[in-house]
Amino acid sequence: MYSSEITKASNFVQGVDTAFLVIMGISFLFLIGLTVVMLVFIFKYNKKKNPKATQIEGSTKLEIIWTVIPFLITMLMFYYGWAGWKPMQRAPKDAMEITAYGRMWNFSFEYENGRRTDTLFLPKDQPVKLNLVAMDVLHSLYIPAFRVKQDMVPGKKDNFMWFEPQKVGTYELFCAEYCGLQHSYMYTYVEVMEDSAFQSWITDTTSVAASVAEIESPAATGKRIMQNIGCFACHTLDGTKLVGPSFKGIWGEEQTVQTGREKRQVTVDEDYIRKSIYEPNADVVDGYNKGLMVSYEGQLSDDDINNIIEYLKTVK
Amino acid sequence: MSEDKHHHIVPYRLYVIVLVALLALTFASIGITSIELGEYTVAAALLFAVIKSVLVLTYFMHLKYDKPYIKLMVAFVFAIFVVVIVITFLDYLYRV
Amino acid sequence: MAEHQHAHIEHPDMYDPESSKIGMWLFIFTELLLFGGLFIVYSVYRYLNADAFHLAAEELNTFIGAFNTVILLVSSMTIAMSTTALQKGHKKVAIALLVITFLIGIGFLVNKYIEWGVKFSHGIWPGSEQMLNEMSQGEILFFGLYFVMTGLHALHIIVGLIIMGFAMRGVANGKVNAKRPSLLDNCGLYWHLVDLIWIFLFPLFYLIH
Amino acid sequence: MHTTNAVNGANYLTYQGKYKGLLGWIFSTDHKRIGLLYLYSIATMFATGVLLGLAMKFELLAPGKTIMDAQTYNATFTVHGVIMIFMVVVPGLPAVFGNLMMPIMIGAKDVAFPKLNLLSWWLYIAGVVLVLCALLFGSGTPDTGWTFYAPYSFKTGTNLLPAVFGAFVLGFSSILTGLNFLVTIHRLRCPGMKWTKLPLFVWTLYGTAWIQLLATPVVGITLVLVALERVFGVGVFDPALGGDPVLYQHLFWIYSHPAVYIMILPAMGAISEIIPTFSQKHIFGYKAIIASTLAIAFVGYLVWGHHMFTAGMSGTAQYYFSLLTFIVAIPSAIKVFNWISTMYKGSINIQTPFYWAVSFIFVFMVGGLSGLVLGALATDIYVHDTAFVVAHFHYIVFGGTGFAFFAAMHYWFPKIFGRMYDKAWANIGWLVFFIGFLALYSPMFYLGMMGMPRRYYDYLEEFHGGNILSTLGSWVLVTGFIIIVVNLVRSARKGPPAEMNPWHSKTLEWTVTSPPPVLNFEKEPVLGEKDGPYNYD
Repeated sequence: MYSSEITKASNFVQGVDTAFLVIMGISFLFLIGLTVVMLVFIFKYNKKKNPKATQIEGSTKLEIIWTVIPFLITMLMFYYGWAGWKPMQRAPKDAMEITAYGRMWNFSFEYENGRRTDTLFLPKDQPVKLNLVAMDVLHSLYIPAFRVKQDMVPGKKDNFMWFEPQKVGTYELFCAEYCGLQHSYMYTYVEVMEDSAFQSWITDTTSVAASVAEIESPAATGKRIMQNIGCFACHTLDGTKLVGPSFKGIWGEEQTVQTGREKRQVTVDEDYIRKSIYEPNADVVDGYNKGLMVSYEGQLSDDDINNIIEYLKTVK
Repeated sequence: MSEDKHHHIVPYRLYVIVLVALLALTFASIGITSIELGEYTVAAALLFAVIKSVLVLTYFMHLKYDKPYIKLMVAFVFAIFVVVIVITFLDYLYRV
Repeated sequence: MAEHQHAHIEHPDMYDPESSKIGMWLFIFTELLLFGGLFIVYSVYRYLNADAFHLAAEELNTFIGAFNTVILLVSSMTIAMSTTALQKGHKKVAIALLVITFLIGIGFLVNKYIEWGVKFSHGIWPGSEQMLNEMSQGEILFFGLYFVMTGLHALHIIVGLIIMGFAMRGVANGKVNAKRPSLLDNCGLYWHLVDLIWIFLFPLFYLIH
Repeated sequence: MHTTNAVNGANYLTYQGKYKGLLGWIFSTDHKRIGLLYLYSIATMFATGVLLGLAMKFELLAPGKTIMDAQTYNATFTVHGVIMIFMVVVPGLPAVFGNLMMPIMIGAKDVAFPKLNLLSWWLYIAGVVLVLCALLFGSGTPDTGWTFYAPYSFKTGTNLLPAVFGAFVLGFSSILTGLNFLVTIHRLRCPGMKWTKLPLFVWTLYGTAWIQLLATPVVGITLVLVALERVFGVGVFDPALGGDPVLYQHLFWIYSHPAVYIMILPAMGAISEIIPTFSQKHIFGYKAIIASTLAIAFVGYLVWGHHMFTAGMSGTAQYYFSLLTFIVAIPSAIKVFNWISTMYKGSINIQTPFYWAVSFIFVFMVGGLSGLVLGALATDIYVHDTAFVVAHFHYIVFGGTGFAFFAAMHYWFPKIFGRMYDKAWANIGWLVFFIGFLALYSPMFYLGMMGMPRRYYDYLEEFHGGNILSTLGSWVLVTGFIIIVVNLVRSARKGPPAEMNPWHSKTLEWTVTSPPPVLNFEKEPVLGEKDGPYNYD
């Protein structure tokens, strides 16, 4: 119930919080009631006060009562749980579609006009359908303020979640399904804006992109691409060892890599970088594990990679 | 526990009859699956397999001569397995 | 394994055929559920990839499958007869029937070996280049399951043969006799279980196409 | 025959069999000795698991790195889970107290297959060793979580195979124990011990054994498939080859949900023994408790999907699983009502086991009621995979099974060792442990409600407060644990000799000497019409 009074941030909040209220309310009632009864019995029928026990073997009537009543109560709880969940199942037809990619260990979002970001920007009061795509292993997209969560399953088609943001603000977005080393760092933010602000943001991008192309150097473009697809979740810029080797001073350096079963020396050049992005498991730097990085073939164009190479040259 | 067990001795002849029945069913299932039945092929093949397994259970595995609670256990285990499959398919059959 | 357990040295008076029979049945239940898990996987993937399974099943040789089914059914009968023989006190007949069963079991394995060998020579084995390059996902799943399920079944045949070996020795030296037939009975039950599983494997892999 | 002479007068702890010393223990087929072997091995694994848990809590004391890096943390919670689930709570009560007490409670000399029983223990040890191999050798400790979810479990570079294989062997050990108990309960009850006179602990073991038998093989084959996937790439769960990771979860939970009932049913059974004994009163609703035990065992087998409400199942399946989950809650509630009613008009003798039993009822209620939040669809979507779930299952598995284990330990201790523990220290240990437990896990409910996902090595500043309290709780809990263990270990050797029936109970194990003789009974017991496990007068 994530400070429900403050962040009634989506159309599902009401239903989910009602279910919480009903279930937890009844639960607390039972917990306190039964605990008190138990304590009273222990106190009242203590050996000192009641040296002789009265033998009672049971009562069919009572058994029936305390089977039927809990049954009715649980059915009530089930109903509220179901009612709050039902609307999550079908997205409205006019929903804005955004594709959400989850990979070890970041999220990225692709809008209908092709714009990609690593923060989820959304217009207020507009139904949004997120098509969920997992690139490598299971992830789970979780926005507490919206009360939504859905696993991203690799290979699963038509996997989606939807919601309608109802309050302007910045909210947290977590990965809730354990996905390896940097799982706890796989989070980002949802930025809900007024519709007008959103419209200018999303249309602005094309012009920004155009001007960026003129003003921005290839290296800066490379860095932006790498940020958006999440390279820095595993590769640092300051020489610290994470999942993959750091990018610091990598250009032109001699590296020992594992190719198949053999170890060999390579120089980090254009070919090596390109190959490492397209076939990450072909040459793995000594001391790092295979299988952790997925191929970006089809996701990054040759131009993108040229820009990335330009950027990597500058990381000293 | 020197409890005298009243082990029923099954005559050889009965086993032969069961085997003949099993073989007949095997060939019948090969026959029926080779004709085009569409969706019913799986059902037909499984039906024959179920009949065969009931024969094996009752005669070869002596269930016919065992005490009722053993029969009950066997039935229960098969039933629960079928239920588990059905429940699993509640997911797969109804996926959008 | 329950069948070895009736001779208790520390607690000598505990031979109880009923106990070992229930024990064996319970063990059979776990075996059924072990294969049950695989049958669940099979049925789900068959449902999701009906066409590919259809196609892949045609690659399998129905004749070998049918042949193996027939000999396994015969072996089930011979081992069942062997228990009858033992109860009637015909020790030699019992042993002869066991030997026949044993040989059929070996025959089944030999067939399986040939069948797998043919597949291997066509470049079909789990994770092989040919499978990954030329087959659809459904076909890969079919053959993956084919190797896992028939392989696990073959493993059970081998275990069954080992138990049968012990049973034969027991009958031969008289420790397993008309009064204490549990080992042979349980060996029979286990062998029938192997048969039972094959009764389902055969149509699922060889017949339905 | 040839052993009876040697054992006259000796109890199971002192008797000298075929082998001497340690060998006389690890090759003993006596169910009581095997029970003790399990007690020692499980206690060792439990202590290891507790240490790992403590390390995890220490790491979460503050955001950022505290004592270990992320890889170590992930490995730590994986190993903590594998040890606690497969080596401690699943075998826990059945293997220890089932072995030690069940045959005596039904008036039998031993279990049906004593050698198989010993084999189970050896398999347990083999499984433990295999899992430990995964930790110590190869390319790093497994970091998949105890659930081994596909496809991460075959992408990770860590040394998963031995761990998976170890879990398989442990499962096999559990199956054989269940098989043994089922046959024992069916065949070896003493004359007059009708099904309707069976102590409830035995009944719960019976239900548990069925689940062990029918559910464990499913996870066994699933783990085999994961192993084959890693070695040969059969493609069964690999999405790149057409496999469906959600199917893995189905198979995994077909076992692992019933496994929760493997853990909790015998715990309920032990509590059902302790409450009547200390109330000196017939258990309330004996048949209702049996019925609820069997209902839990059966329905519990069919609700696994409530672990997968966010996994992408069909809406129909979610609806069904949620509905059935609520239905399985009812028999648990019935048990609680019956326990509390048993205290009504009793003559309650408040001793250490009773403290444990009462606190069990409390934490079990909290765990069970929070389970309702997780069973309902809307609320589960919100708290699934958050700290709330961690709190819930620790309340059930640790609070439930763990508390019941300690209750049983303090209840049967005088019978097992023939000595009595220091009651004052035992009570202090309980109190400290209980407070620590509440402080450790209650904040996690709050953290989960705030939206903190589980299995997080690092967290945002807003979750700091709850984590500090939780870590402090872990220290209190461990203090309590140390007090309890020291007291019990000391008393097992130096405590004053215990009476035959210190709690004035009516079940059969209290009619033999403490510790029990080798063959349990001098003369086979016979239950008369009026006798029964709860017939106090």
